[in-house]
Amino acid sequence: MSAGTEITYREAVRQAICDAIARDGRVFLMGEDVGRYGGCYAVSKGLLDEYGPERIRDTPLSESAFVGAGIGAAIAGMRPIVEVMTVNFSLLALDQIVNNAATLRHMSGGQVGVPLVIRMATGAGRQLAAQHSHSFEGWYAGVPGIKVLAPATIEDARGMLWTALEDPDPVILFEHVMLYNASGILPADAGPVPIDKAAVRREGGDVTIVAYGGTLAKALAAAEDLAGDGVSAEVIDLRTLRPLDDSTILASVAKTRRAVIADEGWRTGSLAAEISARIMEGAFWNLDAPVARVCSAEVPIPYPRHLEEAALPQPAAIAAAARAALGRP
Amino acid sequence: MSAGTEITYREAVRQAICDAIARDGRVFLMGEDVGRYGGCYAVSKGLLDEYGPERIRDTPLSESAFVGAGIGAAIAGMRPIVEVMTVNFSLLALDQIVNNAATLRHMSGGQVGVPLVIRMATGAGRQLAAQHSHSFEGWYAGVPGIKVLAPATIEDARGMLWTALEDPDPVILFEHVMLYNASGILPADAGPVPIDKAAVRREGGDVTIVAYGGTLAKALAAAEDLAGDGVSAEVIDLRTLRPLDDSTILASVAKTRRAVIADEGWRTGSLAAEISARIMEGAFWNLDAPVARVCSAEVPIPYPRHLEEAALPQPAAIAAAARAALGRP
Amino acid sequence: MTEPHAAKPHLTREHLLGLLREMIRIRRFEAKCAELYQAEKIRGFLHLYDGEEAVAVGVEGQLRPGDAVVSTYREHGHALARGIPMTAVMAEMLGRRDGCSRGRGGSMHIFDAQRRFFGGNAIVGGGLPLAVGLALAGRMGGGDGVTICFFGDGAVAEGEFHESLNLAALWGLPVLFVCENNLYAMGTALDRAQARTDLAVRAASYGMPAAAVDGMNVVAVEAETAKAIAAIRAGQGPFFLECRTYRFRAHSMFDAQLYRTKAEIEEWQKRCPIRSLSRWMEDSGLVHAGEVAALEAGIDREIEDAVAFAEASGWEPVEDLARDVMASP
Amino acid sequence: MTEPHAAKPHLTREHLLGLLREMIRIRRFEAKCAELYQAEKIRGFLHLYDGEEAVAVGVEGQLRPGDAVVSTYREHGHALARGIPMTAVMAEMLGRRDGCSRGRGGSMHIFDAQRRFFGGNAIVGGGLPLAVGLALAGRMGGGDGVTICFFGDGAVAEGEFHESLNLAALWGLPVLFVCENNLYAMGTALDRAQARTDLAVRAASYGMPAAAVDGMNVVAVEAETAKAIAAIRAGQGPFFLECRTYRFRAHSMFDAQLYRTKAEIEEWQKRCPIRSLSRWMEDSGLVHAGEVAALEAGIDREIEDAVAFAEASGWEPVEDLARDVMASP
Ligand SMILES: Cc1ncc(C[n+]2csc(CCOP(=O)(O)OP(=O)(O)O)c2C)c(N)n1
Ligand SMILES: Cc1ncc(C[n+]2csc(CCOP(=O)(O)OP(=O)(O)O)c2C)c(N)n1
Ligand SMILES: [Mg+2]
Ligand SMILES: [Mg+2]
Repeated sequence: MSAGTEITYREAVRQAICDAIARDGRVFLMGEDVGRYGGCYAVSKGLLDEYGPERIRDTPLSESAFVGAGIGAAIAGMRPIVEVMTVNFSLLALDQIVNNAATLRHMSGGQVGVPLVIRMATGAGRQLAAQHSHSFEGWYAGVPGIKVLAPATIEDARGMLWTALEDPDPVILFEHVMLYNASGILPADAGPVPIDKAAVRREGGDVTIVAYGGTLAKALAAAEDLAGDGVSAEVIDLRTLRPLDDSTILASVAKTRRAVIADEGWRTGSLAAEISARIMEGAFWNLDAPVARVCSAEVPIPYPRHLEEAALPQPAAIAAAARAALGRP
Repeated sequence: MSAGTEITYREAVRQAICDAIARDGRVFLMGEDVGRYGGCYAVSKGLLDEYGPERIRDTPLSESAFVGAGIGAAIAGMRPIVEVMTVNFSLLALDQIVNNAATLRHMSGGQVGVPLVIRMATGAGRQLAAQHSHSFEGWYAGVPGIKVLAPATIEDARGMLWTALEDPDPVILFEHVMLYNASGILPADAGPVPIDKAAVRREGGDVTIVAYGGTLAKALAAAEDLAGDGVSAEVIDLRTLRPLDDSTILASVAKTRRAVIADEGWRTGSLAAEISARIMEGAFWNLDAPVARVCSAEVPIPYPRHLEEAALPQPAAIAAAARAALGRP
Repeated sequence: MTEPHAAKPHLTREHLLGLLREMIRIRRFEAKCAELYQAEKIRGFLHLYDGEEAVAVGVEGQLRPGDAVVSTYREHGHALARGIPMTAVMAEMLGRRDGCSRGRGGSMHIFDAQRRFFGGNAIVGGGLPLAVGLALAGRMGGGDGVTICFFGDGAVAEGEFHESLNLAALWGLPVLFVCENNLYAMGTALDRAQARTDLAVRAASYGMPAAAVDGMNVVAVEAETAKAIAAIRAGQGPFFLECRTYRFRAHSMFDAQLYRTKAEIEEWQKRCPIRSLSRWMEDSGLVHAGEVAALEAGIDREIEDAVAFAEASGWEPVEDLARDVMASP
Repeated sequence: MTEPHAAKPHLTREHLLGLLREMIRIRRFEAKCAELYQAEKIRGFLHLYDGEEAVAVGVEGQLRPGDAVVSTYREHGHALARGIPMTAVMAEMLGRRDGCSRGRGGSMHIFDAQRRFFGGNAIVGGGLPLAVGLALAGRMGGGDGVTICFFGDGAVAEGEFHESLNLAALWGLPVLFVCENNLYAMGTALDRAQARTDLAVRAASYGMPAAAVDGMNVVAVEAETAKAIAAIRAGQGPFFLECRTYRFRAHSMFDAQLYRTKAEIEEWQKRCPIRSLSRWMEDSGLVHAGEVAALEAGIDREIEDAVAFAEASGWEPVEDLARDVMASP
């Protein structure tokens, strides 16, 4: 593996899109302000000039229609990448995603596939308040017929889109808003990455911390903090939210016998609940302590910094939950 | 308590609506085909003639607009009952429910309340296939700012709407499609019922079965079956899906040390996952076996009877899960 | 009925006989379905097309194999007119493995990817965005294919209608929007759902050319469709065709039809598209009553064969429940 | 600019001064907000109204206390023109406890229930159904109140626009739909989003009366609003008012404005609603330059006071994080 270069997450997503467009004539990017404006998070800046308006399509504010049009185009053999500005607005397209994209293959008896990729920003942290700070990944992760990804690293941001576009089924990619400016090394030979495996981002033997997307860095920070106390935490990055990679989670818990799940969704009905239930079902007899969840408070995210921070899962809370699981409060 | 009369669930809901309209001049019913057609499940048959088109409002096919109009009318002091034909179509109104109804009080700093009631049919069992058989109650149960109810009995169908209309916040009522024709005794003095407590529908000491809405009857059937084997199952009817009545659940599990949750949602991300996680958190040290979930298969519900039945949680599977928890396979 | 020959004096006897035959075929197929519903062999929702046959036959006769069709839950007529074998459609109605959707879709989800018949959609308005996407893919692919999108008058109130028409017009996509205006959406009359009932005029607000046609006159529908499709193929962008029609039967099998009078139905039955055409052909000496009877007998044999085929077909095995949720690996 | 006096020769000096003053007040308030944003005292998204002041001032001057207002995320001007104290608005911008929404909403969620100002909505199109509901409640209550609904040109493409206009027109509800057509939705020019750019004409497709007005001319806006509101109060149903305007600044603070030229902005700046009015008043001898300067000085003092008030205000305590999610019991 050669040295690679340091780039931002935003740049990694941009490269992934460029690659895909260059590689495959069927790929195009479509969404609100992806063209002239350059993307609301500046991901697609410059792409319109490079690839022209057929491949980089600005749409009207019509989430349902352009997501549905992506579905139709995918059925007909194209490979659309549809960008929904944020998961908050995706509620307006949810009918299309659940009732069409996720369902067409089954209700047509296998005749109609929907090789569509949808990208959305997600999460809080930018003080955008109650209508722009949601994390609904957990809902999507509950829908049969789609795959759900949450790239948390530069390499995944660059490589998951590739694999997603080769998938014959709809894939939704969640990009956490706080990651776009993060940077890291992209190996020179970076290519597609698997989208069916979780990754152990830090090995440890005392407690398993499960995280994804925006909570991965927080989990790693908590692990670092715990290490200072002599606690060795293993950090799992889910990477793929549907289907969940149970075996990586259960293998880790079998080793550590304790688990904490960090998830930016509201606690009730969070993806963390699902993982807790799966650990219950798959590793109950291995557990030395109840599985703990560190999630968002059940409140529409408030605007001021101090309340937003208080509402979100933070490294200190993750570390505290790990200590509690270890009986070291 | 006097004898009461036997009526259907449909009739109980109808009576509840009539009562509310008669009792409170601010109440009106609004939705697709609630008037002339009489309601897609015949709940509001005859009401238009009785109360006129101001109180019984047929709307165009515009889920987002008429749910949002309900929110606006509630803000302005009315007490609308908005009927969305089924939870499947509510995805088209989800933006209004999540981003407005559930959020306005908080983001206005407490100034704006939304005393709105939304009724929806939910669930499978009528061979309506992949776009008409969803159970998204679990999603709604995860949204801060709303209450979510699932009346499973005649008395609750009759009494919950009353209490819901007195609530200063949005309340969503889910009526399972397979319940409308069910009948039972409505006490003569039936009135409002609490909407913050689960109910123990059958007492038992060996295993707790948690159910709600469409799965309650199945859980009771499973308990009956188990009784034949000498297993005494306690059956809890959640009644209120948000906020969950943890204490009733945990008290039962503390007694039985085993739990099975029956939920018609798809397994992954189901409300059952949340309950399992809460039992993990609140009663781990009491458990003698992992909490089990009996949910719907992760498939868009197929049309033919045998596949639909196979996809849904059934009494036999509930009983089997209870036996497994007791180590009696 | 306007005189068919007046519109198209060059129509051949063979052609007219073909139209008549196809309409009768649909009518009788559905009459058999109603019977099978009573016999509980067809379940779920069944929406009959009785009275509206001239639309499917008039429109789809103008299509080429490469054109695509998107339809609704009232789609048996569209499916048959598109050339999907009656055997496969009937087996689907019965939920059998040899149904065109392997029996998983049922009445509301007839699919045939080979004939580019993309469903059977049970969400009102849900098909419109798909049609836009199919047309987009077609245009990006460079062909002159057209996408036909059928929907009802009720769908016009939905947001997806608006978003889709705007997008198709904005991008000049080859879609023929066919509004089957049968004056009711379930029990809601058009003038109780639409602020303005002249639907063709609506299209003008998107700058889309439009026409309204007597949907009880197959020759008129055919003529308008031919013109519209020629314009679309010539690259002139989408077209909106309102077909004024009527359903003779209930909305579905659960409809007491409280919202309209018998007299109204009888008035419309006088304009039955089948009787009108056959009478006129008889009067003009183009066909004898005996020939029509022979035609009907042939159709009845086809129907009997289809029923026999369907009843002989097996069921999907329960073990295959989760088949075709995702592409098989 | 058309001559203000030509439209309304009876306008008094005091009235014109009032309009001028209110526009300057909004302009300067927002200039201060931009400064505070640079100083990181305001965070999140900040959408300035710079250039569009004539719309808020011209429209809202015509309202009565009982009328209701529903706005967007670009609502500071609407809030001030509605009479919400600048102190409360500024404190909200800073996220302070004395903000009109207790600091929880921030820039995009200004509320004042007492003044019937129902937000501040950050979902494009999300306010329209609310406005319909407020108007419905008003009409059911028998008053002659009007609901004003502000939204941008971008919102016109959303399904909620369509559903709401149809519903309001169908039911003849007292809503004034005010489209602030500033020619762009973020970076998407109107003609790249709308198949037909003459938005007032669109209203006709719902049978709704409409007018388009020079939104840079406060007197013209006022005159058209007065007529529209008189008609609405007289029971003639909703009205659609397109105000043709322009935003001088970026969409939000994160916008590189790649989608328009400096020359275009400069061209529009010549039509600045404030400069136009003050120049004309000076030219006509209605005001001296010195008077305008004195006005500005007074406004600047108000702004300084508002900033001081806001900065002196405390923060909501973290322990109150979950406050106002539901009504307190
Ligand atoms: C989004 C949505 N809302 C409601 C329904 C329930 N529903 C099914 S058909 C129908 C009426 C549709 O009327 P129209 O579009 O005129 O078609 P028609 O049935 O007359 O052919 C309704 C309300 C649905 N299937 N989808
Ligand atoms: C449903 C939804 N989609 C996208 C966005 C992101 N967004 C915020 S403002 C905006 C442009 C809206 O333009 P317009 O309606 O013309 O109002 P303007 O900003 O010009 O005042 C967009 C795309 C959003 N907030 N809501
Ligand atoms: Mg109809
Ligand atoms: Mg705009």
